Amino acid sequence: METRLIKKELLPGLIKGLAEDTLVYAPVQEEDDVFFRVLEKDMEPLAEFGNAKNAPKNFFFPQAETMMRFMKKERGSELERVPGDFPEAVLFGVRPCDARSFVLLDFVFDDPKYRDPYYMERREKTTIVSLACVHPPYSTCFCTSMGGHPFSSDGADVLLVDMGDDWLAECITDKGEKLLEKLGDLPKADDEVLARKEEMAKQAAAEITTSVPGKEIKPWLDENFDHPFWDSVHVGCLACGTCTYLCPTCHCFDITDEAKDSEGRRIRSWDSCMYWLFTRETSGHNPRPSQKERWRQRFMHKFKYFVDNYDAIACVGCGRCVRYCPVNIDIRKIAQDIAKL
Amino acid sequence: MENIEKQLREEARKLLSEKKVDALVGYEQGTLPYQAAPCIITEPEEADRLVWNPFCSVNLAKYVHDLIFQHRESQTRTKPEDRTKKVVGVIARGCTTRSIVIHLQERQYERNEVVIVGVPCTGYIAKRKLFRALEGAEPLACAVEGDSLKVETAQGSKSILIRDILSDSCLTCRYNNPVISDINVGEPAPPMNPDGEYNDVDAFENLPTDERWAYFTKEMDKCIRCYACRNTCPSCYCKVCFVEQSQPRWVGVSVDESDTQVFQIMRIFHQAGRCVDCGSCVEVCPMGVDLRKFLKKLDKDGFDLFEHRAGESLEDPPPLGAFSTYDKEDFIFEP
Amino acid sequence: MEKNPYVPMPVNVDKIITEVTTKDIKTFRFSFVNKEDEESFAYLPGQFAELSLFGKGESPIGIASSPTDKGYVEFTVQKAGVVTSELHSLEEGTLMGIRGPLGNTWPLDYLEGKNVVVVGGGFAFTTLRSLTNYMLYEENRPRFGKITVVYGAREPGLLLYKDELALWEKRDDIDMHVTVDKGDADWKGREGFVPAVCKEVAPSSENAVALICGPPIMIRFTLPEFFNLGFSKENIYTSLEMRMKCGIGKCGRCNVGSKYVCKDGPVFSLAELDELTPEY
Amino acid sequence: MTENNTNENWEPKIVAFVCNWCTYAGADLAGISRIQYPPNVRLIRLPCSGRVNPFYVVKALQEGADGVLVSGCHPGECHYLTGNLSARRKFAMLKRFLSYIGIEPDRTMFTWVSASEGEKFANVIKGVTERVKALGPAEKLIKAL
Repeated sequence: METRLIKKELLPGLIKGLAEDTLVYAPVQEEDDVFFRVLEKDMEPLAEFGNAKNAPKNFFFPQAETMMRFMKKERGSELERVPGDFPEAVLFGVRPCDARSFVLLDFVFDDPKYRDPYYMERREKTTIVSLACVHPPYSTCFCTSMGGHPFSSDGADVLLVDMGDDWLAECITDKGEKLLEKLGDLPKADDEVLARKEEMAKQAAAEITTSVPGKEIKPWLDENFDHPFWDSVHVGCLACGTCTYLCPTCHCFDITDEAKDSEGRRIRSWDSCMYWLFTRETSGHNPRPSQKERWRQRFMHKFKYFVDNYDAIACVGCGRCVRYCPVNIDIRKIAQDIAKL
Repeated sequence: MENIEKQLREEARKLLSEKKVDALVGYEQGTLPYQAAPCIITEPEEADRLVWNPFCSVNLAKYVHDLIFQHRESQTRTKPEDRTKKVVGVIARGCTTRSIVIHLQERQYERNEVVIVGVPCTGYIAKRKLFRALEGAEPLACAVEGDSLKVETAQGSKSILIRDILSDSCLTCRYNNPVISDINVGEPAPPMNPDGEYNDVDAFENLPTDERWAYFTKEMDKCIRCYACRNTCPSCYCKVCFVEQSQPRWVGVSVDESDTQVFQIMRIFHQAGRCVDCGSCVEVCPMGVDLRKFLKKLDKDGFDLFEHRAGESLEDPPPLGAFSTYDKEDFIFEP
Repeated sequence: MEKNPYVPMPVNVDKIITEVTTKDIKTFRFSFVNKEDEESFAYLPGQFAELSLFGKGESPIGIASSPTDKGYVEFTVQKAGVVTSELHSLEEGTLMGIRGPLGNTWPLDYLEGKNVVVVGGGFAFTTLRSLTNYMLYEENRPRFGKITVVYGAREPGLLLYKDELALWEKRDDIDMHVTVDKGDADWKGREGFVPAVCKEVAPSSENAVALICGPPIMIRFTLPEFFNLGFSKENIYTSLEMRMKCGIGKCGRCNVGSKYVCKDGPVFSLAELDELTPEY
Repeated sequence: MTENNTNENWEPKIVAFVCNWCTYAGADLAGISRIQYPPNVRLIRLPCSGRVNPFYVVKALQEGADGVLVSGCHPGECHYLTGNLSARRKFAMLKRFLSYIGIEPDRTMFTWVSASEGEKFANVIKGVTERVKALGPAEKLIKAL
């Protein structure tokens, strides 16, 4: 594995430079919050921040995207065009938890039987640069409980670690290697730096004090679909989609058509298991009639169904749903409460 | 404040043990130090879960409506003569009681289906303002000390004047004491500053048209269509919202900017004469959209045109549900 | 290039048959515009496809024709939502799209060498019709044992595929029992509810598999009859319906337990359903 | 509805929601009397101005109308007695609100035209068309696919 050093003050400039001829997604400050955005001219990417409010899944799986365009013809309609040919891109400044989310999303979208062409093309053409959390930014972080680590390189092509004066860049994949070559001649990191990094990684993991049961509660979930515990989880839930929209691993979507005059498009847009309409059938029957079933679904999908199918929990412990839930429904507490049952 | 909390718990315990209510909606301590979460209790022993502090923000009238309607729905297959009423108790500050007034005016439920435990209110903390005051530091512990909030962060502790981080809605609140109630707790709270209520709107009205449009579009651009604003709003109780209707489909479900603008225009306009300025929509919005700037305009016009203030009294119906032969019509085009 | 699983294949509406007197169920016969699409649309009974009407959307519908029917594919559709209503207003000769085949099939390998009991109620007979035609096909018929069909509808006018039913009745390699809840003046056939007819017909559970599709109330009362006859949960199959969008196990809405009805279903044995959560 | 926007000979498209009993009859009278008025308006007939959901106005703007007009019976003359009085309140609020968010006030117009006012109907259409023309093509709120 190649390692390089980048002078601290040079990094934002390098990224800005990269953005001149490549599509770069990076965290930027907007009013009170940090968001991943397409880095436009004169925009300064952040290298020091907690985490972005939105999860970076948006770049591979946009909140809304046109899947195809069609034209009305004399007899019916015809497919006109399927968008594709997405540009090469760099996704800079992803926290290790969010980078790991791509590994989980790949299970769904890179399914061997049905590969999702929209997600996969963007995914393959994007180089992901993640930033290790030297000090995990929030008390709501719990990546270590979900199989992650503040220094994890899962899902990343390059991992950057803040070493004080320099960024230590670790190439994880060939894609990452190529990107670093593009950034110019960078010095290699010596063993002392690498040893120091190992030490910092241990330190960072120790700073995460929240412990959330993950696979430990799976046996309980296997047996207790009808447990009265589920009656209490959703109380207070507004049935908004904040948790699912900000979640880096939630991937449910809707497909709808829009037409105007003789043209139209088929779009896919995020949907949420928190919405009553999500499962309602034309007949009026709804398999998940109340917020109780919907909450159970959200939790079960992450902690049981996904584990059954892919042997991984569909949660990376970023804590967004905990921090931004308007009524403070806390997935950590739900897991902890289950562990006590 | 602690005293009020104690009395609240006492009243809640009494209501539940005397079976005067089937459920009681209040706030409990959240898992984060800056959160009080809505909770629903049904047993007297649970009364001690209730809290009352400046983090109690979301308008609880929404839950009253939800509980009563869920109960009604659960009885659709019960014979009419066997159906029961569910009486819901609620911890209600001024804005919450005004929302209940609106529900009652709009015949959503009967007065005897709700027991209002009125609480005087000195305002709640807008989390966005708290974070701004902390300049990005994460609050690890919060404690109210007199008129200040003492916040512990990783960088040390900080004392912030609560007045400086109160929700905008609270700062200019006209009804910080309940307008109707069955039980009252504590002494009436001193008035806030309603005189400045429309300053924001007045200033905005004086901007050039295109600047107003630019601001509107910039704010709506933040919206991610999570519908938290709609779902927390006690006045948004439609069973099927127009954004969810598909035959015909009024608004596209994607994040097309025009669709988002139309969604917000119509949701906001549905609040004409019905918005009590509780600030819940602003407080729950994960993106910080300035919804109040637009909702408050309807409030202002409602008073200006029809001398109506939403939910002020049971006798005064919502302005768009009424009319008068003498209504102003200076907007009518006469060629 | 890899095939985009979301892009429908163009088809022509060749024929529209109004199946029932209430006129809200029609059978649509499509032919593929492109030859290679027809080849890639290799399906087996039990599978479904997304019927795609640009500007309206897609609707998942079970395939009613049998793969032994060459040159076309058929779907029987009830008018209900946005897409199916539009579909019902189409004229022959319209160009539209279909996407599939999707989902699993009736357990054909498992049925091989066994007696097959087909039970259908009302409109839910479509993929069973596909299966029956498939089994009756000359080359396939020897692969299966005795075939018993119990098919019922509320009234004679609501029976689907009446001409075909008459043809089947004439054959001696299939045991047909068509019934209606209540007949009319012209009805000469059997009257009675499907569960009662099943009880009366009493197909042997010996080396037999039952495939049951129908409205929930029919299924509720039919299942006990089959348990009484000695059918085990492993030998009773049904096909689920769910709201679907993508049809390929990604969009999440037909998730039931760890399964996706679109990808892992729609056909499940009762034993498999027991493993799922009851959210369907 | 956007095809002519760049054209020098641009003509505004105006959607008019009119009540069946007064304004529509007024438009009819204008026609029978052969009174000339600009052809820019598309009438949508509704039972009553009270039937006009404010959403219709917004939706018309979203679909690309350069202007929207709502017209019903004069107050006191409603076929349903008070439909237009309810409408008046709604539209008083709506017009102010849409102006407030930055939609030009002249894009949304409200008026009363009775069945006997063929002349007035023509004048209303003239007036509205002129005002919308002065504003130029609508650009706000329009949905592009």
